[in-house]
Amino acid sequence: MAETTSHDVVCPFCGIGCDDVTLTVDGAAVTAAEGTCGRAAQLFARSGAPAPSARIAGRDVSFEEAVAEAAKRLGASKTIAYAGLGTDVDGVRAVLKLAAKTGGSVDHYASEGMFRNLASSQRKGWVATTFAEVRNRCDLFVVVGPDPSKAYHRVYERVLPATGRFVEGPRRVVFLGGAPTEDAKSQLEGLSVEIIATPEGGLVDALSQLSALVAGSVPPAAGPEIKALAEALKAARYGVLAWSAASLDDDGDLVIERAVSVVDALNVTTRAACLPLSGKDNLTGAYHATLWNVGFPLRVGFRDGVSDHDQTAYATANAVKEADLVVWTSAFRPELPPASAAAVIALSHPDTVFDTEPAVFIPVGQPGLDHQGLAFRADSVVGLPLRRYRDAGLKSVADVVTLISEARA
Amino acid sequence: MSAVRIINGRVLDPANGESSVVRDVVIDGGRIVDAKGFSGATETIDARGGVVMAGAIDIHSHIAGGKSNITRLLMVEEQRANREPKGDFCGCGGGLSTMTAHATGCRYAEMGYTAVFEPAMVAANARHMHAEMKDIPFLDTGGYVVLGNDDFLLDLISSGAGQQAVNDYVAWQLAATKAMAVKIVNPGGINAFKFNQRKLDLDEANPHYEITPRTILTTLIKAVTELGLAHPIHLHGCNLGVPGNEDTTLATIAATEGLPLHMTHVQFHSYGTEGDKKFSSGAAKIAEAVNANPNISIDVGQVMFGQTVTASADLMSQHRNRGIASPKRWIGMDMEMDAACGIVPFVYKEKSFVNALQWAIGLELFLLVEDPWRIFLTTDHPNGAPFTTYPHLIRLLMDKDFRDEHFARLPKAVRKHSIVGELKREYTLEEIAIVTRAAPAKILGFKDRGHLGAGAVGDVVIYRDDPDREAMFTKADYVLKNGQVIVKDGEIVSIAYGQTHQVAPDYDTGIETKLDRWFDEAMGFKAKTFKIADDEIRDGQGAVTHATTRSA
Amino acid sequence: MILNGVEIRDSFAEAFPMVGTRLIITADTPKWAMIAAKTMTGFATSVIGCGCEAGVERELAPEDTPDGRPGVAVLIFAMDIKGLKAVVPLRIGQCVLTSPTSACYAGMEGGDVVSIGKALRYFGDGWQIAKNVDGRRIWRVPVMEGEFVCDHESGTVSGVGGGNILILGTSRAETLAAAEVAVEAMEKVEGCILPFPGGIVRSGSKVGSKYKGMFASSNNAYCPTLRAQTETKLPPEVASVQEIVIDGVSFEAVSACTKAGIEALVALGRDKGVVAIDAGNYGGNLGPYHFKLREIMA
Amino acid sequence: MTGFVLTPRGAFDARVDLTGALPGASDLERLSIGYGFRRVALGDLFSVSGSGADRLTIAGGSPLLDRVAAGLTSGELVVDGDVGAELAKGATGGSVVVNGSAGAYAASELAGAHVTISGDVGERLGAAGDGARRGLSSGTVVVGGSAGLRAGERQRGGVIVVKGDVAEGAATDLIAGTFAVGGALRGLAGRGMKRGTLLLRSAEGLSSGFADAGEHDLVMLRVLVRRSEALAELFGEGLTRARRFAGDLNVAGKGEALIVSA
Repeated sequence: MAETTSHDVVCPFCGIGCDDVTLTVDGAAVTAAEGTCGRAAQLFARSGAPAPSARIAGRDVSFEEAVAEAAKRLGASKTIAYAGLGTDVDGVRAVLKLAAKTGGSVDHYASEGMFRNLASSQRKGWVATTFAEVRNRCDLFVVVGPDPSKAYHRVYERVLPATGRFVEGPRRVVFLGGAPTEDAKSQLEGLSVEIIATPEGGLVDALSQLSALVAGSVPPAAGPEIKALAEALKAARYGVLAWSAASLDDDGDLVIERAVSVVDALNVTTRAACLPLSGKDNLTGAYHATLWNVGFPLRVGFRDGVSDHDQTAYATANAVKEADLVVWTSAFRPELPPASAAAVIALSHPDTVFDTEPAVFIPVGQPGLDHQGLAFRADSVVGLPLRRYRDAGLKSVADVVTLISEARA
Repeated sequence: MSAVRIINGRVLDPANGESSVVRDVVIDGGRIVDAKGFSGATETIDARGGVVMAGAIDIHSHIAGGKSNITRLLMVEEQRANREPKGDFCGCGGGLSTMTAHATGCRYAEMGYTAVFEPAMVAANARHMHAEMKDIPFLDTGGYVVLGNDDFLLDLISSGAGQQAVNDYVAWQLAATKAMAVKIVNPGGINAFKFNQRKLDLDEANPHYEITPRTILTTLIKAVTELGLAHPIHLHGCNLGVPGNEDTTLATIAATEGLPLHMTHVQFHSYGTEGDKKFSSGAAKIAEAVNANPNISIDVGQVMFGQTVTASADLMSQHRNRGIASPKRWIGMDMEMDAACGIVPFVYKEKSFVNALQWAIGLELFLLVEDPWRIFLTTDHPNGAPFTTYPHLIRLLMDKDFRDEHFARLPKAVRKHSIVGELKREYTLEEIAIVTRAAPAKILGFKDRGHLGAGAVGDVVIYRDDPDREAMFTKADYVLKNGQVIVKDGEIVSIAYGQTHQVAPDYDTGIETKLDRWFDEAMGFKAKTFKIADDEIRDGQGAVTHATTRSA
Repeated sequence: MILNGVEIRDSFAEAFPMVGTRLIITADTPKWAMIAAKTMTGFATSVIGCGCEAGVERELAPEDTPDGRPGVAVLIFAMDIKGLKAVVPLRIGQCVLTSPTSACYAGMEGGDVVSIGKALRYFGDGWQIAKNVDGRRIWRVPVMEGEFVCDHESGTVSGVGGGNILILGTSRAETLAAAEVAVEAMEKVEGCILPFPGGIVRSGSKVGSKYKGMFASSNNAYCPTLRAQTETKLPPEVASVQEIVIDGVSFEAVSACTKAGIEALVALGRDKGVVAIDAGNYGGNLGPYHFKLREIMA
Repeated sequence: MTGFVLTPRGAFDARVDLTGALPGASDLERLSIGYGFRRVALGDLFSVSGSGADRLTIAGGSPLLDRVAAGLTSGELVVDGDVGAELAKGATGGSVVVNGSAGAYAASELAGAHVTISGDVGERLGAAGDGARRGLSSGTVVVGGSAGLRAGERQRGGVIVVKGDVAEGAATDLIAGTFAVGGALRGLAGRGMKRGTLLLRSAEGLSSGFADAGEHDLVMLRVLVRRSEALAELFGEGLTRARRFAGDLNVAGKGEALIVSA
């Protein structure tokens, strides 16, 4: 088969949704061109070796046998944890449908950060914004906590080009309680970049002070830098507080809640918004599809066909403790299922190297490479169309799950 | 699919001038055929004592998209309290004002609705909305793309690019988002709020673009008229919910200069400032203007008492309303140089002067607008109330005693300020068939929906002719979707999926060069990524593209 | 009926419904509890001119108060709940909040409620603190001395106002002395207060006046100096009359208090100058509560 | 009257959701309860004996028993042994006694009941659950042992008493109410406190947003120990003085931590 090169390919991995990837496909082999961020290039790249066979307990079997075994195990299990969920929207829909039939919990493996966001957004709400708004309006961009570009490589390039349509003068970027990486610094060249350090574990307090200051109080411990930042935010035309919830620590929910209240207070007199980033491997799509199909934002449990939501009990980390079967889906990358005593059915990336061989392994295709599909960008609003660029004989998660579901009867 | 013959029913088909004619209705191959000439139906449904109507169509109900998901997120208590029980056709959803896709389809179908349109499809979120609509069973759907606050358009208008360029852009957006019509929400106001403007009246200039809502509105009215869209501009006007907005609404009607305009949830735009509370009904004035201007159609956005959640692209208004959120939480979002959204949970209280008067204003509009072909039965689901209150609303319109009984419960001050008690009109069954079927089909340009003539799709409903009209319209005896029985005795009995309706008027591809540059520079991604491909709608199956004057 | 030479007239006291509440005022010392209590029940002899009738009900030992400090129970009555709601926070605010070391608690539950901290907390200017314990809410209002603590609100009771006895005596000195003895006995009855100065009202009045706007006026039938000019209720040997007015939380309480007073007077007897015991009424048409002296003593 | 007694038929091999198993519930044996991801009749897991509507005893607890006494409105529920998550969540009345330990979210969103747990509790005692703005709002919970992370998070009223130690983040974002600790705090206590009172033995472990306001004789303390048996038991009936710390000043909070010396 001749080598084909596709341009403007949409990258589905981190959630920033870059759509300028160039892919060269030769048979099953894939190379992503220079210019794509390193992480994406690595994740897109495929050796061209044929896809591995499906396996039962490490033994190569036919696809049909593996599907039948998976169906059999589903029937024999009491407590199933559907985990991973690294798949496109159709894959998520299929998993939800199956879980409704078998019973079990459903969660995305990278949802921890998202639930830190929900601690504020679900409880009190927030004013948020999207990439294009930031790109054109934001005159003061405050990075809360660790530099998000560690997870979202090209975030500044995407949302903070040197000029913005409605921004007068140079944009200011302030890192509060974190510092830009070297790569981030180069993306931010030409912008005014400041760092406000906070003591170890002091981010919550710093944001508390900031929140009190913008709302008109003067906390005694607030230092001059925080006071100046409060004044700058009040004077900004469109201030944005951004964070990567997954890279915050266990107090991340408190950090976020305070950042949200800073924005809330600012919007009384000027405009401001949050840019909460969380969205690796279509986490955002899994969240959306679960909401519109089930009514809850992930971490749902199905019991006799009726769904329920519990952010603690149905979190993967807790669910696997109780489960006798884990159904793991990871189509974007060779992510490993969580260690547990439960048997594992792995619908996984073909390159996955397991620590512990799963009971059933079925290799699946990657959305946006092996099949088309829908993923969501990390700012929640924009859907990313993922296309098919090769045929390596790999089925989508949706197809495999549907077949397993049909085989149950 | 086998043919079905419905016998002995009283057929109510205002589109074809049939009111209460006892005749057979035959559906074959998913479409209605001439009953007289057809033989060989394998299934017969005896509709004796029943009324046969076309499937109902809701032209304005927020059933899908990012803002619907935010309502679900914010109303987790409601979700927990309303779980779909296990059943053969269970999608395990739930909710009431925040129904899941599955529950939305079920609840609409049980009432005899077979087509529902999402009136606020923010272009940036269109792909999400379509994915979600795919999961709504039973219903034909479609979205109205929200324009009029998008920076590209405002730039186009303010830079004097001309009507033709606007027309091309509108056509491009309709095609790119697979939309059925164009919606404007608070023209220019959502955009102005991003520049920290808190209020924008019809003739007030946007702080950045220096163009007024009037200019935006008239330019887009011209665009859809010249593109030949069946559905006129679907307008959520300026100053939603602001006392005194009746003047803005009247000025907006005058601004159309005779061109067609659909004004949505007009109840929220019919407020005066009389009385001690500086809040009064403007319904009489608005109805008079609607009666006098045949180019205007409205839907009401009736308010019903109880918990709901308000979801709107109008962040300017919703930010204003955040203080009255109940439960106390709300979400706002600026979206992609395109629009915004604001979600505010709310409880309409019978004892509240303002809420009770809102209820009365809605009914006044229903009863004072004379032409049933130009008024539509909506609660602006979920903003005024969940759509499941429609049967109650129908009874309020059809049954004066029932209406008076409810009116009597309102606070005295409200009764003093409303003429609902004096209005004698009772809607006839035929008028209900018009406002829920024939007229919606007409305003959307459907030739094969909303009626029971030969060639129409086989979306047919049989209601038991119950003098309690609320009971009658709550659960249909039979609902057929494309000839398939989906509801029997008010219960779902089989699953079917509808189609997605869209228009695709032709445009000068020159606009694409501009848009490519706009996306690369302003949006930071590619126009071709933004555009939704045909195969993304219902997996490439089930899209219907309607003809326009300037068709592709 | 004649007991120990004292005539118990066939008369009755005619009383009216009033709404009342009990408050418990505590302080670091009994002295300051009593000062606060006396001050807050001062100028509260008659609803006609004071808006309420109030008085000290009894002193409380530390173990009987909500904070374990010495305390005083007071009762306050008004003609209706609206009147009581107006007067209670006003009096606490002016006289208890201001009084050193004081605290103020609800002395009864049930019925309609009157505000204590609910109204007074605003003195705290945002620094006030509510504490809910055991289903009850107290307020802490910062003051220069420390904190003023009070309950959120107090319950009320439908009480009886205007119970009374008239003591007809042989001389001014003997009649007053007898009245003082009666007061001492009556003060021991729980649930009652005697709102007038020292429990005694020498200007017991009749309803109405020849002057417009006067609600009460000289009770000429009992005024010894007028016996030649007006119809009199006084036998020739009576030279002076004192009245004791009783407000109580119930008919029974007022009845018991009346009885205690009469018994004390009867014990003194004709020898100590007590000629007769009478009661004030308006013919039975105005007030629903009738305290028939002979029935009480029967 | 002894009330109903539920005796486990054997060990549980999945989480049991006891929602609805309350004193006064009719036909307990046939009550549908969650068992793992199935529903079963309560009678499948427990034998039911005794009678009487006012009291229900679970004779044999387990950390797998979730939502015990959740939503209780009246009557008494006693557990001999441990319970799992969400003990007495949202209960508005009645009393709950656990002779053992409880899991996460014990007394979460409690709104009037009295809960006593003799052992330890997991994280977020009396806290707000998913999506809820407010934690325990009225009623009392007394923990004999120690409490896990973020005890009293978003507490809105009522009284929480922990006789033992409390893990990090106690009283986080506490809105109002009284939270007493007999043992030690493990740090970051009272962060984001808006109002409310912490009654502590030591200021060690308070978050940095608290400032010393000096020693005071507070009449309020006398009232607290007289109105709350639990507080009297912990601090003695003679309580009159405390050192007051105000906080969390970083959020312009008006809460306080009162340090009661032993």
